[in-house]
Amino acid sequence: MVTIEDYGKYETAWCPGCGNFSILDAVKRGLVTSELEPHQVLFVSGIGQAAKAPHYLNTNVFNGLHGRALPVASGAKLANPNLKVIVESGDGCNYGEGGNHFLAAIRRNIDLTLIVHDNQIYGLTKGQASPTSEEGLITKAQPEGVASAPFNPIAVAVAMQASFVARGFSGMIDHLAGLLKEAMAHEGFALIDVLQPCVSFNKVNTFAWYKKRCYTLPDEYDPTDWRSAMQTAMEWGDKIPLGIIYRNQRTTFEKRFSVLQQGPLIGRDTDFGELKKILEKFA
Amino acid sequence: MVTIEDYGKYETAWCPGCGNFSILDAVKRGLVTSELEPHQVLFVSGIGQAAKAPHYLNTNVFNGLHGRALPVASGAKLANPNLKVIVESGDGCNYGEGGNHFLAAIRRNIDLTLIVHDNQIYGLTKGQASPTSEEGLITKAQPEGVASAPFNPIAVAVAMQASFVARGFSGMIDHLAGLLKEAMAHEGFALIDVLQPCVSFNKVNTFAWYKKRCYTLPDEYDPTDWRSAMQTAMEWGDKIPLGIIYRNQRTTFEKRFSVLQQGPLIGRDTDFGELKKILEKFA
Amino acid sequence: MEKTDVTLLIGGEAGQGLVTLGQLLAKSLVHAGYSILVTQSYQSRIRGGHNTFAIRVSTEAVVAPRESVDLLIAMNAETVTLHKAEVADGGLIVADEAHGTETDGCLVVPYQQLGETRFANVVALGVVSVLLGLDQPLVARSLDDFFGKKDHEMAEKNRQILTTAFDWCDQQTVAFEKLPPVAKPIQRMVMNGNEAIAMGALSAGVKFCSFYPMTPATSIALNLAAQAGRMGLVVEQAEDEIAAINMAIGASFAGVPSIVPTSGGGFALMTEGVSLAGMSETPVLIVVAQRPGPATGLPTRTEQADLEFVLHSGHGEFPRAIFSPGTVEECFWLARKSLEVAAKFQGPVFLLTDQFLADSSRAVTPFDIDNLEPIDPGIETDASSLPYSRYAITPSGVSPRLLPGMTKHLVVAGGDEHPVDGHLTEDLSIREVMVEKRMRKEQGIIAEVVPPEAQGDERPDLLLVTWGSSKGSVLEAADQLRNETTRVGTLHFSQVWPLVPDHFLQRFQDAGKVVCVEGNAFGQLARLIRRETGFAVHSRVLRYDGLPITPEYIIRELGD
Amino acid sequence: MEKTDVTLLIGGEAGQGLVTLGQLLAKSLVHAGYSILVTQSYQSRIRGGHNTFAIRVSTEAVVAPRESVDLLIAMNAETVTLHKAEVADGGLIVADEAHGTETDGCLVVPYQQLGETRFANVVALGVVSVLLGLDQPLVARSLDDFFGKKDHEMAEKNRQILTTAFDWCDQQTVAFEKLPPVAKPIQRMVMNGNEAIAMGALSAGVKFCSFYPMTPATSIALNLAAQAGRMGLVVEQAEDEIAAINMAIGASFAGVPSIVPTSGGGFALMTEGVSLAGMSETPVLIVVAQRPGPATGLPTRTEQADLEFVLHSGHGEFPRAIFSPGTVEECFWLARKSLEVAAKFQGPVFLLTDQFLADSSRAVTPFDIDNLEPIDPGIETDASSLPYSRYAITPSGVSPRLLPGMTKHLVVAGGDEHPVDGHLTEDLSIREVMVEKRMRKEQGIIAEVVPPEAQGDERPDLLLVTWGSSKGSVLEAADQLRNETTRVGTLHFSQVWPLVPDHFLQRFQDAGKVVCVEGNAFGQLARLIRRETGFAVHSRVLRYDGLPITPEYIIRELGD
Ligand SMILES: Cc1ncc(C[n+]2csc(CCOP(=O)(O)OP(=O)(O)O)c2C)c(N)n1
Ligand SMILES: Cc1ncc(C[n+]2csc(CCOP(=O)(O)OP(=O)(O)O)c2C)c(N)n1
Ligand code: SF4
Ligand code: SF4
Ligand SMILES: [Mg+2]
Ligand SMILES: [Mg+2]
Repeated sequence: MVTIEDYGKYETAWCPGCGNFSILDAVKRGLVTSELEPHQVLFVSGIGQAAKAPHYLNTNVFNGLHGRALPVASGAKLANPNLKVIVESGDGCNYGEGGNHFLAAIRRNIDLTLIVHDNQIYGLTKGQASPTSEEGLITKAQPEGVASAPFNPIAVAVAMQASFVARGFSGMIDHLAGLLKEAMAHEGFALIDVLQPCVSFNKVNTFAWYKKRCYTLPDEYDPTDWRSAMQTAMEWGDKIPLGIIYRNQRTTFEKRFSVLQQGPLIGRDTDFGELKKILEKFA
Repeated sequence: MVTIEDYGKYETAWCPGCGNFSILDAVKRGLVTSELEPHQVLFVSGIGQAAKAPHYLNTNVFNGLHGRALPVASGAKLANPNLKVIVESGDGCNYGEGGNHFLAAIRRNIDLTLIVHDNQIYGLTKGQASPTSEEGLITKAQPEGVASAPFNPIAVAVAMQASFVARGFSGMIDHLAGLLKEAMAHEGFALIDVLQPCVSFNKVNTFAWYKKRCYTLPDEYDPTDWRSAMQTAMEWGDKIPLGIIYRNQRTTFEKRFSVLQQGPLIGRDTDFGELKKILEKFA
Repeated sequence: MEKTDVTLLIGGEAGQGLVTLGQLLAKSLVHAGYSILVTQSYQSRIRGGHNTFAIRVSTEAVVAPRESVDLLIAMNAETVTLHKAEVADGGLIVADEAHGTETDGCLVVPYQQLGETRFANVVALGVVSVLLGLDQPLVARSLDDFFGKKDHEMAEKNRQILTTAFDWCDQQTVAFEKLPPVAKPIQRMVMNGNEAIAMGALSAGVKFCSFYPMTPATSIALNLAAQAGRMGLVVEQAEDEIAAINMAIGASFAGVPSIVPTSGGGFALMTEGVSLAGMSETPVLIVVAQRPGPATGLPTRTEQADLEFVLHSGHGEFPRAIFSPGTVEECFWLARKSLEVAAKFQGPVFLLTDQFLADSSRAVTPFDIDNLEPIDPGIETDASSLPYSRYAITPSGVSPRLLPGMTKHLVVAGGDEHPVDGHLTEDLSIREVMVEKRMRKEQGIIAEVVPPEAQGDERPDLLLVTWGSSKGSVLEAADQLRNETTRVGTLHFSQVWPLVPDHFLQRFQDAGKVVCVEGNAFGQLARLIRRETGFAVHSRVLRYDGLPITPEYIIRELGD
Repeated sequence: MEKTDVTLLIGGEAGQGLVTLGQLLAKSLVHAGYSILVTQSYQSRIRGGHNTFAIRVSTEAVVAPRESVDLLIAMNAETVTLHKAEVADGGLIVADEAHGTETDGCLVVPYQQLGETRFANVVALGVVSVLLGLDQPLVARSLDDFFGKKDHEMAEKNRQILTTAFDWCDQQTVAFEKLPPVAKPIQRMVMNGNEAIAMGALSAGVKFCSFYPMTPATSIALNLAAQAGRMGLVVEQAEDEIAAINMAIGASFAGVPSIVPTSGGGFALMTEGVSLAGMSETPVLIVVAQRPGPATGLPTRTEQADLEFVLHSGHGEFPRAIFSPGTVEECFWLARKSLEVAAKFQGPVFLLTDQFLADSSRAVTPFDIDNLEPIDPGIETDASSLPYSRYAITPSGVSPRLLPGMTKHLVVAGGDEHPVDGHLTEDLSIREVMVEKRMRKEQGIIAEVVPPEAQGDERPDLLLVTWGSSKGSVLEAADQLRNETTRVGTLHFSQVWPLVPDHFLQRFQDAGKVVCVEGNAFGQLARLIRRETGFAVHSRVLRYDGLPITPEYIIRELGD
């Protein structure tokens, strides 16, 4: 049986007090309750403080470029659908540099779990606005305040009918671990946007700020009802809903490729008999 | 007074019967009814069949890279907010290669008019799926059918509370010209997704297919009601709504830059007195 | 003297079916035993404009296109106007009444009378077949192969029209000599550069292709997609080129040989990914099908101007290999070789082709599939020492590769500088060791370089040096120059990086005059040769107007 | 002998305020009339880890960092362990009791006693100031300037702690010689490379900056953003680097000088845009602040390995210029110059810097702002011939530029091949003319090249050649070698493209031994020189471990 210890204990490069620590804990718990062994899992990340998380897990890791975790993960999943592929990275990585891949992953409904550490800031590069930063936030890069409206990943995902859309908070670790387990169990693309205080650079959306606003969706909330999900997705400000906001059962991307129905591409033989026939059409 | 003739008449590289012709006509009409003179306007486009449209207008043109029209247009607008900047390009250009810029432009609410020729296909490269192609559409690049869900630009724009979101159809040219006039008059980012039959490559979403489904939103439809707009945005299939689906009055991006309140950046003097003071802080 | 070498050029608008006509003719000619070489020229539009499909056909092997035209098949009036001047003495124009009756040496075809407008290409097929001396049954078979499976009624209709055209043309007296029959026709395929790359990659065991459509690279992916079901691979059109390269890296990391076809502008978007492949030591084959730039340039024309860009693409330093096939056959073999080198040395490898070669169908001797094997993917099934370290230091610089999820060992890889275990490091002594480990792989790559192919005199008065698709024209130009009693040698680089001076420098030094022939304005190979050897070529023949280099062009430029 | 040249190194964790301490010391030293050079080393994290801030200070001009440390200011125990060995004879370690009491030559500072933990850096400032012989009022003024405006209470508190530290240290007997005072202190600024680039660009009239954050380039944009309101420019953080370059192209097309700061990986994403700038002939300045690659590499360290990438970036062929400042002053002047060249020749121009120079604060003589003008943006106010054609053919290749919307004339530009009017063309004869028009601009760029700066003997036994930020270390190494009676010359390229052999080749040929010193593994400038001149440098000193090249490193490597 897999235990938390199997996923190791590493020194991190994070600031003391950062929300990333709790997310890391919750991820481990999610993996363990999902009964996933380290070698069965592949973590893919981009670049940023959040993106270092997979290095603090004893598992398979591909740590790629800033913003490009989703395509790497998609390629790996298509090559070997037996892998449990989890993408973990920051808000800047996924909604900023990687915005186009975020849209594409939702459209594909490829079976990946996407965990976004959403601290509403670019942490690693020292505090510029991220796509989720609030309008008016003042940083050194935005001395007159952020001029763009914040990106609402939940709203966009629900509008696009992503098959699993959830929000967690690093300060509610049990709840988050539960969400992660559900997300990992979900077949298809699962987004978990995790609110995460950045103690070094985001002095607005602090632990207390989130704590005061976050509430978990009631049991009677029906995440399969798109209309109410869309409404819930727009909630932000005084009250911020946590939980599975929307889910549906779309066919996964991998299922659409007839060749993948025979198992992973890895190690599959090259059929020279077939190739010979193909070449005949050129004759 | 500006007339249609001022915008010229050019030979095109389009296929006979293509929906692009009517869009071009409607654009000219929109420009003329908006009383915009050719030299006041800058058209920016990307690459594709649609993206050639600005070359068939007697106006200022910057024809950039595939997918990158919006950033070029945004830069030009910020440098000279007096220009009326209009982006015209295809569905592949704007929602595929340029997806990230589409999100950013909405968030900025920069005062641009974005006209998307949405033929649900990559025309210029000979008929591969575009982001708006329907699930299951078979092309040479997708011999097992398109496996991704189609991108719904209207739904995403409404979910992001874009300030002007409309849909037109090349087959309803008066209606489209009217929409374009309204979009050009709108202060802020205006999206007009224009359904456009591609007679060469899209044999599914033909003129007849669109004609049968498209209906104009009734007069009593209230585009300022976000909830109903979101519902309307999801309509597709048997009935496809045309018109202004959503609008609101957000501050434009340009207004947020204090320096732009004194007029365009172009030709502005460099204040060496000020620079000297700035350099003093290094002393 | 019998005319054994004929160039025919079909011209018309996009949408008139001239590519179909050209392909059918090409097939028929090859079936009849002739050698052919196709040059396609088209515009960046779907209908209208002016496109051409030229076939050079000969009883002997054809290696290059020719500029003069013996048979001009005009599908519209514009074709006559534009190409009349190219028609050689004794040449013939085949046109409709409406298109060029006034011209001398014209065979006026009553297209309307022989078939409906949409079958004009089949009429032309019949007429041209008669002129060239092709057998009707043979041509009918090509036609059947093409339409047969899809639609029987259509096939029947086509056959009828073909017969009508044959009959009509048989009754004309035309001053155009038929091709002599080929004594012993050998069986050959008709294949273009992109098809050969796709087939070569399939034979090597490629299992993943991600791409974003871009002329002239798209058809590589389309050819793979068409066989994905049968050959067991995934072909995915990505949301953009950045996704394409990163997907391929992901698939390759997970364990399957991957290929990414693109062209200059799309490739530009991939350069960060190239650097990631270099750092993470992930094999990936990137095919760059060149077209004239900068930016969108001339999207449907040809050029050889991305050599330096590809060679230096990606920030930071890491080894790579770049292949540049000169023929359709080389497209096949080098697609295999490049996948092999990528797997063996675990990094990015490039195949540089261009629009000319991509679209140039030729008669190709069938590959000996029975004696081929897929390439060695270079993957271990267990760790040879523990703990398993993805970036173990080795003398060759190549570290044993395991796959994630395929053993109990964990595989950690990425784009940050790393110790052997693949995790993060800020230890600068590790940095030095890792740079050197990666660089050592270059020695292995060098050991496997395909040497440039030398032909002709060993100590020539004139040495023509070239790379990639210009090969054939250089060979033919050399042949012609030899007739004029110059001692001429040629050297063709089908691998342009790494360069191994031992392979060629002596030949340069032994030549009277060294001329580099390239389809670009900077003389990129010439510069690279000087950088690597100090040798400055004496002169350059460059072309950058969007057209392929021809033997005539070379000879003209040398004359200047 | 008095010690007139001291290197002090402050080490500790990120978050301990060691950069503030370093900057305050730097300011104070410069105010006292010393020359300084800062070398910052930090990790890719926000808190913790191990960072250093080194200042070399001297009564004479300092041009390079030094490896040995005279004064080690340890803010934690790790610093002592890691840097003890670097401390020179007669050097001193300043540490807390907890950090290194056992070491000889250590001044143990009772930090706890002198102030709360969060003021430890102010305590250190006081102590070090005393050791160096700085006046208390002078240091207090620097402290005030820093905190004064923000928070009076804080300022007061700081001043108190400073006094306490001064008093305490004054009473210690320490075997460390104070710096001799500077006879006639001249007024200088403290500025680093990125600040100088921002200021130079402002002085040139830059009005638009789009960027995506990336170390070590970000602070260029931050410095511009801080002055955007006062200097009338727009600074926009783009959604990605692709947007950044395309926005800058749009802004420049509309009429304002534009700058895009980035680093290798971000630059990789811009290469398609570079090609667009080349084709559309739009001026744009791209600053590439290098760091060790490939991929993410070592994001906070230094390297000079993107020269070849930048030089060949973008598909297709077009002229460009690349500047590579060697000092903070050159950062300022070359930022101006590069914007000027971009405007004059209408295309992409590059400024290649790196982490070392970006973060290296130095004592800089104030620029003569009163006698500066913004650069000529190269824009006409009316068409000189009609119809106005954006791409009119001219002998220089540069076409008169109008702005859209600023006259009645229409401006049509773009990335497809075009006739003079900027619209689309498929005419291949136009193609040839346009390629040649664009290429002709290179002649104009060449005429304005900044020649490499030669110092030392004209016909030396040893010629050290370098580029960019390694300048100072090469100069100092040369000086030291001269003491050992070798005739040594140096040559520094502050523009690495185009290269004009007339500027330097003779010097190469006149030298006994030519050694190229670069912060990369391939020897990129050396290769480029050989490509352009055939001259193969005799040897190379390369460094690629993430640290800047130092004089000691050069001398060590030359000895090998
Ligand atoms: C192509 C590229 N552009 C920029 C960077 C610099 N960069 C590294 S991390 C980062 C932002 C990180 O923000 P986020 O993803 O929110 O992660 P966080 O640090 O906040 O956890 C940036 C801009 C990069 N590494 N690569
Ligand atoms: C970076 C890059 N990738 C790919 C291409 C090739 N390309 C040109 S147009 C196009 C698709 C056009 O589709 P769309 O935008 O829908 O326009 P349409 O032709 O359908 O009007 C593509 C993929 C390119 N020019 N540049
Ligand atoms: S910078 Fe912010 S997000 Fe990054 S580790 Fe520190 S607190 Fe966490
Ligand atoms: S390919 Fe389609 S979209 Fe393009 S011009 Fe032809 S019909 Fe129109
Ligand atoms: Mg973040
Ligand atoms: Mg389209």
